Amino acid sequence: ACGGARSSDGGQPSGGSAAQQPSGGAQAPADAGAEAPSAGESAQPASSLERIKAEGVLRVGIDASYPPMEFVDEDGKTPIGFDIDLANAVAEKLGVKADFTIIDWAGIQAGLLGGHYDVIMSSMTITEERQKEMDFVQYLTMGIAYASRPGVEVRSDADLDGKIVVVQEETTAQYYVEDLMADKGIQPKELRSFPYATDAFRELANGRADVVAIDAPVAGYYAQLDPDQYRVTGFAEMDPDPIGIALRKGETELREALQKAVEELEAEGVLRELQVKWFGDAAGQ
Amino acid sequence: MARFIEHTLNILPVLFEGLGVTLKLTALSALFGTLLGLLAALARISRNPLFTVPATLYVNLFRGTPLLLQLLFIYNALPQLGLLIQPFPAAVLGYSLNSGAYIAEIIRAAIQSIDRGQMEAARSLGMSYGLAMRRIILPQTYRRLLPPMVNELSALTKDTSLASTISILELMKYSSQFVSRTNLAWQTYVWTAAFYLVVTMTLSALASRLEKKLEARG
Amino acid sequence: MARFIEHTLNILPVLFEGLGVTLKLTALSALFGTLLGLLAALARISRNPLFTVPATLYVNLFRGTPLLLQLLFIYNALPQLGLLIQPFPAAVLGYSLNSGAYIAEIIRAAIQSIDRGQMEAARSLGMSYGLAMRRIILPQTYRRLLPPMVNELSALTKDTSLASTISILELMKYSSQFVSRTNLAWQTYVWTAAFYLVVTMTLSALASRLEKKLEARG
Amino acid sequence: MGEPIIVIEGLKKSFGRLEVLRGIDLTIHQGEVVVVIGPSGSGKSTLLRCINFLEKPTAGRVLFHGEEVGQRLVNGRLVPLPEKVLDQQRARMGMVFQRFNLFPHMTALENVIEAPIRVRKLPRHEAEELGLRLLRRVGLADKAGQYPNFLSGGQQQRVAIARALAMEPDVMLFDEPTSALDPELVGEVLQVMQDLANDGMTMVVVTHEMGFAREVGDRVIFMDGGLILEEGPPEQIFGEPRHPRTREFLSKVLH
Amino acid sequence: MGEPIIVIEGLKKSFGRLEVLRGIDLTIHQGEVVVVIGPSGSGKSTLLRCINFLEKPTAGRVLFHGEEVGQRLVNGRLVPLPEKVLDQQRARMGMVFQRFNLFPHMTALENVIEAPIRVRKLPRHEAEELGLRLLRRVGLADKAGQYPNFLSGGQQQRVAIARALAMEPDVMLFDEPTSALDPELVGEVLQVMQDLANDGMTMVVVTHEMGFAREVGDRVIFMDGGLILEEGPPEQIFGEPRHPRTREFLSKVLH
Ligand SMILES: Nc1ncnc2c1ncn2[C@@H]1O[C@H](COP(=O)(O)OP(=O)(O)OP(=O)(O)O)[C@@H](O)[C@H]1O
Ligand SMILES: Nc1ncnc2c1ncn2[C@@H]1O[C@H](COP(=O)(O)OP(=O)(O)OP(=O)(O)O)[C@@H](O)[C@H]1O
Ligand SMILES: NC(=O)CC[C@H](N)C(=O)O
Ligand SMILES: [Mg+2]
Ligand SMILES: [Mg+2]
Repeated sequence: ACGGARSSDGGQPSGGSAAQQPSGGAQAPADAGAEAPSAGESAQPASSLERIKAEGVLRVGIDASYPPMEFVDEDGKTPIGFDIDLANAVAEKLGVKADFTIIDWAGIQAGLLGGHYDVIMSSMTITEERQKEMDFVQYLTMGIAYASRPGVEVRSDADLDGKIVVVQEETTAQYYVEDLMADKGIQPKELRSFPYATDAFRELANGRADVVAIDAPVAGYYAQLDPDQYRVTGFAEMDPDPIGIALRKGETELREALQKAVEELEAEGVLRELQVKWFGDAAGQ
Repeated sequence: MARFIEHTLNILPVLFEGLGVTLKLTALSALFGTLLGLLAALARISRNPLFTVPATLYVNLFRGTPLLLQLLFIYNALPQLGLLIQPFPAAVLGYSLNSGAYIAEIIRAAIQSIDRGQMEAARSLGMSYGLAMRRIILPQTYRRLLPPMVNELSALTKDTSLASTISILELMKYSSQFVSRTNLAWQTYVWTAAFYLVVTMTLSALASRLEKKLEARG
Repeated sequence: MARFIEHTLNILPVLFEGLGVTLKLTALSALFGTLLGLLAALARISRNPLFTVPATLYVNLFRGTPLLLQLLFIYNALPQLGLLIQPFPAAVLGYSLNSGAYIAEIIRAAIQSIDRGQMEAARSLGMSYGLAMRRIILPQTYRRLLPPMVNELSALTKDTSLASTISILELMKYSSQFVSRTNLAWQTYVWTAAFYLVVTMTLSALASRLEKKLEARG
Repeated sequence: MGEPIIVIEGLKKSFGRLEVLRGIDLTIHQGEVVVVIGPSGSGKSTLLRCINFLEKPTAGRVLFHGEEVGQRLVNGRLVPLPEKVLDQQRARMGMVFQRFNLFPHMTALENVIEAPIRVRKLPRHEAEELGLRLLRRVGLADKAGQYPNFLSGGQQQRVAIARALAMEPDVMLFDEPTSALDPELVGEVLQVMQDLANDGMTMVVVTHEMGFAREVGDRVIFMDGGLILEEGPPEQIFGEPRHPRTREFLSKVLH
Repeated sequence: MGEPIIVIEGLKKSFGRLEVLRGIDLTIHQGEVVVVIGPSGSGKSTLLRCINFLEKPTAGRVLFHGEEVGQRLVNGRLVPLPEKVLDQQRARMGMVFQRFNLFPHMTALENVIEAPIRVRKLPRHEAEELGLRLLRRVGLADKAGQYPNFLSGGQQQRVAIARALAMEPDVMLFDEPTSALDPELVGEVLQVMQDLANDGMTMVVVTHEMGFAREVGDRVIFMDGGLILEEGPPEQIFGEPRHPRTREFLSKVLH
């Protein structure tokens, strides 16, 4: 129940992004593309899909601190993970290569909107707020899990009360806990946020904090990695959120191409394979 | 324009909250850093290698490596070596050690810039080294210390922008949070810059006023 | 012990790769920063407000705000204002602008530390301001510039540890990625510190050798 | 007495509210050696520095060869001359400073030939010939390749004199050229200055060396409080000073 | 002639390979005024500074009231005395420097009373009484509250003398006390020194003021190259110097 492939009837809110009217991205080419989505407009600059194809590179922004979704190999530098494999597969569908830009999560959206890369494939949850700025192509769903330090049992939202809670900054897990605090009166002893998910788990390991709230696959990864230090003791009381590829608004052609690629990968069972590869048996039922 | 004003009204309270933390962290670190720096400076100019060697190592180590690395070492590596420090104290420790190394060099330079004749005159009157340092040399360094110390204080203020890596919520972190939630990058950054500028410019202004006052004596 | 050696063998190649980026970024930024700094310094000491005002604004703005903010502004806010710069050029721009502001003050201080009599002697021989600056004043600043410029170069080297926030993979980023992957915090940080120390200490050593050479002339 | 080379009329100079020169009139003729004496702070250096416009006069004017130096009175306002003109005027007045102000990064010879090459545009070999000749004249032919910091004060000051002479100036201004020197080194510099005077150089010399003033000076000027209080031939000034301030000053200096 | 106060035996001092003092023997008696003259670099300052151990002698010894100053020869090696002992020895030798070295952050009076209060442990009011008395003695009673930077060089040097006297020393060491002064201000300092000599103070004075040496000195020492080349009463040294170096030096200085 904590992570699953996008299903056609899955938890996508409002069928959202695909139907959304293009409302202007940050870049002039994007704007132009938005107003004239048909590729036939010779007077307009090439759409971003055309540019990607011309360059032969799909530039992908990732926060490489989020195992097993995206992290670095043991050499300390090569990006690996579910999203990396998926991005490579998607790029292949577009007939190009994926090129990864590693950037802090808190700045990942600004980097996309600024035009430093074409898409974000970094387990980004599709939220209403984010949809105001970006379009999405969904490919997974994820819930939020609570990973506790040995001796602490956080089973439910209410159990966060009085605990030192750690999150990665500017993630939906942080927003979720903040909402609990604001709306449900749950009062953690402290809500501590770090740039990287790996920092959050280190807090558990050295006992400086009680619980990490984070996307379930990541919690599961750590629990598997070192069961003595990390245990998944509970889940946020919510429906799994949709996860998607983020792109600038109005790049309709690109969005459609990505959508098509994801659908094909799902149909071919690739998505499923990747889940098994990266989440193991526990994943994606 | 109306939107800009609206954003501003949203941004300012957040930034003010961050500024408070920034100032608190700066002030505490400056305090401990100055004490540490004074000790290290006196140790370095002494002629006893029992003092000079560790002081020199300390100063070179902390001036020779990035602050970010120092913060991460204190926060992430010390627990592995058995020393667990909470975020805010860890930040204060890191910034104090770092600024202490710089302040040590500032104080040392100031002491060494005092004419050798001052120490000689004091010693020739029968004053001991410690007495001469305390009554004659150090008081004369104050005016010379002022500009570099204010620089260091400014540097410290700006450097606290790294504290978010160890989960301290200060001005810069609030600022980047706001950017990530609203996507108002340049507006937020301009306001954030203004906040830092107000602090650093106020420091310089206070310093130059104080300097004039000290100068009045001749 | 065997494990420590094994870790070391794993860490070193990654750190070397990061060091390459760090050095390249430092060198380019130092080059442009020095050019910028020289121009800004000359502008600030001129008596023409058309030069002094913008130069002073530039210096104060970049010395008064955190480097991190400057980098983020260039990377995230400039595109919103219509200027998209690739990460590495953006980093070089940010570091050049930042170090340029500090170097401007270094050069200005050095020029102003040259005895006024030098300029007067040159002018009294009928040399123009520009000729006197170029042939008489600036050459005399070299020796005085050396220590603060080396400091600035060290600072720049260390400051490149922030470049990962704008997606540059340099020494510090490789180091912290290695830590997050292997959890070998202190071992990795110690090696990383050693890398930075080697650079900064080499710089000081070169500088003091060069200084001695310049001093030989008296 | 030769032609007037420098004519100073109603010269005033203030630093902020401090009036340092309060109306100086003085004419210096071709070949004349004018010695300026007076207590510390009386404005001697400022007078000298106004002559070649290192200080900008607040009022009055300085004429050099009949031309105003540095600035010109236009409709009652002082308007600066173009820098080029000023540079040329300065090139024709040599100045020797109390603290020598040699260029420390250049050898003695380089110090001497720098301005001839860059300002007078002499070819390097000509400039070097001139430079060596002048260094010989001040007794330092063997020090041409030496850097200033390896020269004694007296040697440095003699190089400075050679440097000023290398511009072939029409007048030499000396501002206490020996007062930064060890007493034993004073003589060698005074000797060079005396030779220069004997060769007919026009000179304005601020000094505390009363022996030199008496022997070499054609005219002695006594300044105090920004004014010329008394002037006359050395015999008169030293023998029978008229102004009580002159007498007081001389009694202190000639202890 | 009084008792010997300072006895210098075989004193040598090197800076690295530079031998600055090459064997000095000298005895200074109670109430005597010894004037040391000699060219620049001859070691005059170093001799003075070795007496109160501001420089550590390389060989030989300095006895003050029969006690070795600063270090003692033990088994052929020079062993430093405890700092406390040295401080007490220094407290009884006043020193006056060429560049005054007043403490700029203290008023004239504070300069004078600092050491009496901190070192001699005088109660503040007694120290102030003493300080004012000494300032009056050097003619500066009205400048007690003034900071050094607002005093003329001559006034500063007189405060420095008062400061040294405040420790009630047995001997005063002067290192060119007037050579940083404007010529007009030299007289007032020499006057204070002369008064001091008349009051019977034992003094060692390095100076270029030959008038003072002649009038006030009991004995004149001529140094060159780290050695005492000649010594005698001023009449003899100035009237009929025996050593050719002395003659050469005097001829330069008395130009
Ligand atoms: N640049 C300046 N700014 C302010 N005051 C100045 C400046 N230059 C000189 N003065 C003041 O002007 C007065 C006269 O100075 P000047 O140097 O002309 O005197 P002087 O007769 O040459 O004295 P000295 O014998 O000490 O060299 C002094 O009170 C001095 O402090
Ligand atoms: N601390 C030092 N280190 C190295 N050399 C020194 C030091 N102090 C003095 N000397 C050298 O020792 C020599 C004698 O110096 P000293 O100051 O005693 O001479 P002096 O007779 O006082 O000369 P002056 O009349 O110039 O004051 C000089 O060559 C000087 O350069
Ligand atoms: N890579 C991540 O940190 C994703 C975190 C979370 N799914 C979010 O979208 O906020
Ligand atoms: Mg003068
Ligand atoms: Mg001396």
